[in-house]
Amino acid sequence: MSGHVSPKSLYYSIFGALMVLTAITVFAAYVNLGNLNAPVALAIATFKATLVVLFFMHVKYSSRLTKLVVATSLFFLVILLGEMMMDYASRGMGVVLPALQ
Amino acid sequence: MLDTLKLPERHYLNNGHGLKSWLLTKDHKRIAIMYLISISAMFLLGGLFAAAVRVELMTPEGDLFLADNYNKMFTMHGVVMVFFFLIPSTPAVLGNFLIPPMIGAKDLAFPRINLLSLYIFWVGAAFFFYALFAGGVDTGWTFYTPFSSFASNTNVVPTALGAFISGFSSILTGLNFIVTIHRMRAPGLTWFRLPLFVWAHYATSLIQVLGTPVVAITIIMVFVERAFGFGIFDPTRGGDPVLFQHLFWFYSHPAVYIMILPAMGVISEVVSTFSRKTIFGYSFVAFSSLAIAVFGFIVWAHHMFVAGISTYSAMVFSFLSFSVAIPSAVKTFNWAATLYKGAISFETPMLYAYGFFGLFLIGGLTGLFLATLGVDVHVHDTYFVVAHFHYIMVGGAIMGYLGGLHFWWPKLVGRMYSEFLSRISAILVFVGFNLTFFPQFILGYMGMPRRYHAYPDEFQVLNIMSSAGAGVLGIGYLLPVIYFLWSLKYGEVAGPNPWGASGLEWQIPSPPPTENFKEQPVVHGEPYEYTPHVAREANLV
Amino acid sequence: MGSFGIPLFPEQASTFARDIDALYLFILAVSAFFALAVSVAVVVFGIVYRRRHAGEVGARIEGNLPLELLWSIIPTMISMVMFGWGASSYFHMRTPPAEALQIYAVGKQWMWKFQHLEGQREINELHVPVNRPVKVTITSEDVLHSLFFPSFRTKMDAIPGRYTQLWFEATKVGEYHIFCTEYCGTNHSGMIGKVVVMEPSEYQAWLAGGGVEGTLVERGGRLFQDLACNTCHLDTGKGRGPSLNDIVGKTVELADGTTTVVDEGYLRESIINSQAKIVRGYQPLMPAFQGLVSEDNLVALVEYVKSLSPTATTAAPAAATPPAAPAAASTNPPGAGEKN
Amino acid sequence: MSNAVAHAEAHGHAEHHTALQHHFETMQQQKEASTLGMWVFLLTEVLFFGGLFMAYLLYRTWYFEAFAEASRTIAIAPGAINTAVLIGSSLTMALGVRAAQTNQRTATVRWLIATIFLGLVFLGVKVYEYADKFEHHHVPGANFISESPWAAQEQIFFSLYFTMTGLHALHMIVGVAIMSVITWMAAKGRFDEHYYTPVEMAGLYWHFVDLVWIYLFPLLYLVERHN
Repeated sequence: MSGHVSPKSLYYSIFGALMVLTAITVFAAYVNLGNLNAPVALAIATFKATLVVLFFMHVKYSSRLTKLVVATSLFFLVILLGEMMMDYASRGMGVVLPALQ
Repeated sequence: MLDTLKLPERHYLNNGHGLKSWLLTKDHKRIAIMYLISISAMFLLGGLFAAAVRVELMTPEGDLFLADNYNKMFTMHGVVMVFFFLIPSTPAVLGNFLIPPMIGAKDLAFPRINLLSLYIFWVGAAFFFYALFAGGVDTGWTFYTPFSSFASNTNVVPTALGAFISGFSSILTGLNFIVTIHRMRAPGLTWFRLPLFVWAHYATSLIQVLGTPVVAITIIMVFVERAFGFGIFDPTRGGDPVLFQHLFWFYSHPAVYIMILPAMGVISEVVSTFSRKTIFGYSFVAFSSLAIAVFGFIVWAHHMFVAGISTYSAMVFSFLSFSVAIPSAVKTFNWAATLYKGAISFETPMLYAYGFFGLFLIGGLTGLFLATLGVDVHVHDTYFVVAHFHYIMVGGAIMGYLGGLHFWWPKLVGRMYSEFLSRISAILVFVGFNLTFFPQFILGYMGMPRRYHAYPDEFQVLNIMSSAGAGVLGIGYLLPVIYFLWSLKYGEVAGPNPWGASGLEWQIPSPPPTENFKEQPVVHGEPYEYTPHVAREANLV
Repeated sequence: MGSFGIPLFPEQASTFARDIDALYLFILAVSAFFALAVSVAVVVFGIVYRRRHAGEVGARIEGNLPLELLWSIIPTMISMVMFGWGASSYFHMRTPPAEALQIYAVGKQWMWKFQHLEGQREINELHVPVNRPVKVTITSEDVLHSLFFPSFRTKMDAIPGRYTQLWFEATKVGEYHIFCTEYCGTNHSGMIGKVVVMEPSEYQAWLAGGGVEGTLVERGGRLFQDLACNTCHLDTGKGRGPSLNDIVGKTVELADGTTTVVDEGYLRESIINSQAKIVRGYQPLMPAFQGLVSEDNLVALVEYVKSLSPTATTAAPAAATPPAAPAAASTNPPGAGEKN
Repeated sequence: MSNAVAHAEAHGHAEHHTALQHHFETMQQQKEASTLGMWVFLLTEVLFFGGLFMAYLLYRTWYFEAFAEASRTIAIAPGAINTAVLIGSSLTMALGVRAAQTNQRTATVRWLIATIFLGLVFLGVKVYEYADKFEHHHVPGANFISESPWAAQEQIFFSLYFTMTGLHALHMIVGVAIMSVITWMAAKGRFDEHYYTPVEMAGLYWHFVDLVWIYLFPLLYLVERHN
């Protein structure tokens, strides 16, 4: 009846990984990667987040419906961020269809 | 032969008396009744504000109210109607009452959270009433910054917090429905045997759960801006008022689908029952509800075509906005096809369904004008838009809600209402509505802007027609209060299935016992089974 | 055009009006057809298949796939036609022709202030020549407003902190409404006015009256001296600020490596929020004039700087982009993720 | 959809657990319902914070220098310590849930108290950081003082900083409150290997709050640290 019980060792290794990744994030911030600084920081954060979601929150062993709920929330977050940035990014761009003039 | 039917001795209404048994109830049916009373009161209040607006607009000079007071009238009309009546109407009353019996469950998944949702709704309404008695608010129900964040000196914060709190009531109802529909269906009740009313509420709950948090955080940003002087949308510090509009409409467009989808669910049930025929294209109607819920989230910037968004993104949003129109069209065609070769009778719920057809058709089709870029530039923020969304919200959502109320009233209280008076009210509402809002399309294309309390003289004739129509509409809405209250004591006993309908909720006594089903029902057949033995002549008039 | 005394359309007084009214009638026709078709069907079915005897039950019809596809695809195609026509007219409305007459509009709580290049300043009234494209650059001093010419079928919001623009070409002499259509407070319904379309000769006579303080460019020049801009912005470019000669319409290299096109929005932003886009090779020394220069004077300064670039047309087609986004708009390469 | 009735026979003795509510058929159905409900709630939280991240994304693209300048004025050490503290509290939370699953009451209580303690440490560091901001007049509004040329846009950064970390801290406070109630129930022995749902739900909420901080830390503290 009880859900999936993960071994203690798994939790400690995930904890270790998260601490190391935090250190890497801080270290990476001090290295000048030009345009890549932000994507790198976000990539590390997303990787840490995935670790927490899959192992600490047991989504790896959960039902398909739980995975669907997680995917839905990310999908609509991407819609929110993506469509708005589509507007702001294309502001200075004039119009894509000059041919219609 | 009708008097052989007697009310069941024990049912959810007389199972426990006194205020405590109601205020601490965990029974979804009692919570639905309390929601019915609360939102009817708010509908009456909103209607009074609307009456004030219509009386003011009879004269071009706008001499009844000062400009400030008129601005407060239309703002509070908007806030009360949107946040405190339309969003909760069909889901919180009919959805709360009917989803458990329709899927064969004893109650919703989280009864305590359901009661909490009602209390949160009351707290939100209390915040609004505080703002009302402290002098009202004049920002429009849209709270656009920078006017709402630093230029308005009325009670913006209490009203915004009222809307913020009532948003959580909507989230909790949505969450409750999603878990109930997923986890508590009776054995044998697969997704494709669910009544379309349940499908529509599942899609509505998705929107409630996905959209409401974004407007909640937007209201928090306006709150911190006003209360602490932060500068998120403040143009003098580099903030962007258009960002507020993006975040606001990300919720507020799907919110109009929260209002119309439950009404569509009601119409599917009513049309099928009163033409004694299974719904035409069941899976298409069901998936149309989901399609409306999902597409509703990608189209919001058609509210902002002239707000300074980039030309390129305006074109993308205009293209996507047409994708939302298609599922609504498919649903309407399927309802019409359901009537073909049916055995149609015109009791009041069916009259409201016909009224819904007439008004929702016009409302939906005028949406095409607003999705088309060229026309929208001209008619944006004019009375054309006011007429469009009233045709959808009042013509669609309220006709659906009233139709549902008339259809399931016997199940709610176990007694019938006066058929003659209710038909009169259905016709009055339809006629009054058209007389009120159709002239506004013409006013809109003539260029009369929204939220004007004084207007040039050439618009006066149409405005007087509109105000006259509002009077008729008001009477049409007051009639049901009379005969519904009258039916509580003197209505003839309805029995479990007065309309010969085919849902699980019609197989339990009316009013139903607290635990809905004596033993767990098992579902075998298809949802809309109208074999002759189901159409019980005894009850059909 | 009216029917039994109630007007149904506003005057068709601009080149857009005919096209937009035609599009409106097309959609009206399509909507009327579908509305009537379904209403008639619903009523006829209601009568023909009304219940004859009590126990009657409808026919067992589950659905019909071809029919479903039919009434999904046809509405989709029709709406694509509406989209295409609407988009092309929208695009036409949002790209002003190069030789348009430039007018500045400043929305302020409950009045419209218009400024002509020749120096005239009008409140709630706008005189324009007939049959000549007019480009109105709009901004607001306080809250959101929206400049609406119903007879010209065009509208654009006035947003504090940035320039937006609309254009029209009046085709009929006469007086038409100006409305504010974005709710802006107490006297929102009083923020209305008249646009007076005049014959070119009459317009020149009206212009001859001339602004009392001279043309916009002259007023801008005086402000340029008074605010001591010339102490840093020397013609040679050797001063603390870059030279302002002949820069409008050109792309300029910024300190953070990106480039931007010099247009009205960039000029306004560089005065109001001077640190936003510093030209390469110069220090961020220029104070921000936010709150020190009113919108009306800002417009004069921008016109003055534009007058220093005789070669550039005010809005070359290629650079006919709507003015850069708000006060400190990002013109970095577009992209969804953060950039640097 | 598994037929809920048949499934119950397989767990005869678990049928009438004291914690089974009247409207559920089996404990399994009740647990699945609670889990789905919690995840849908977390979905609303994702979109709730999503609105703030949208504002952050836009203003960072527009005013990158102001964000970099303002972010440099915030000390990294407290932020980094807080991140470590929160990841630690996620570990203790996960171990607490595991202890509840395996019916070790004292271990559950011990781990939950550790989680509450780490949560309070996090809030303490937050109070220290906010006090530091008040000192430096970095709170946006009337008395905001900054000599940098981007003073106005820095106010937007700090507005977002206070709104995001303030909302996150509020969620921490609510989390600590819920955790205390759960710990008290665990101490009373209300949970066993058949019914530990409240502990698991509190765990999901806590991990989510940690998740939000995992994103807040780089976005607010490390905008541009290299010279």
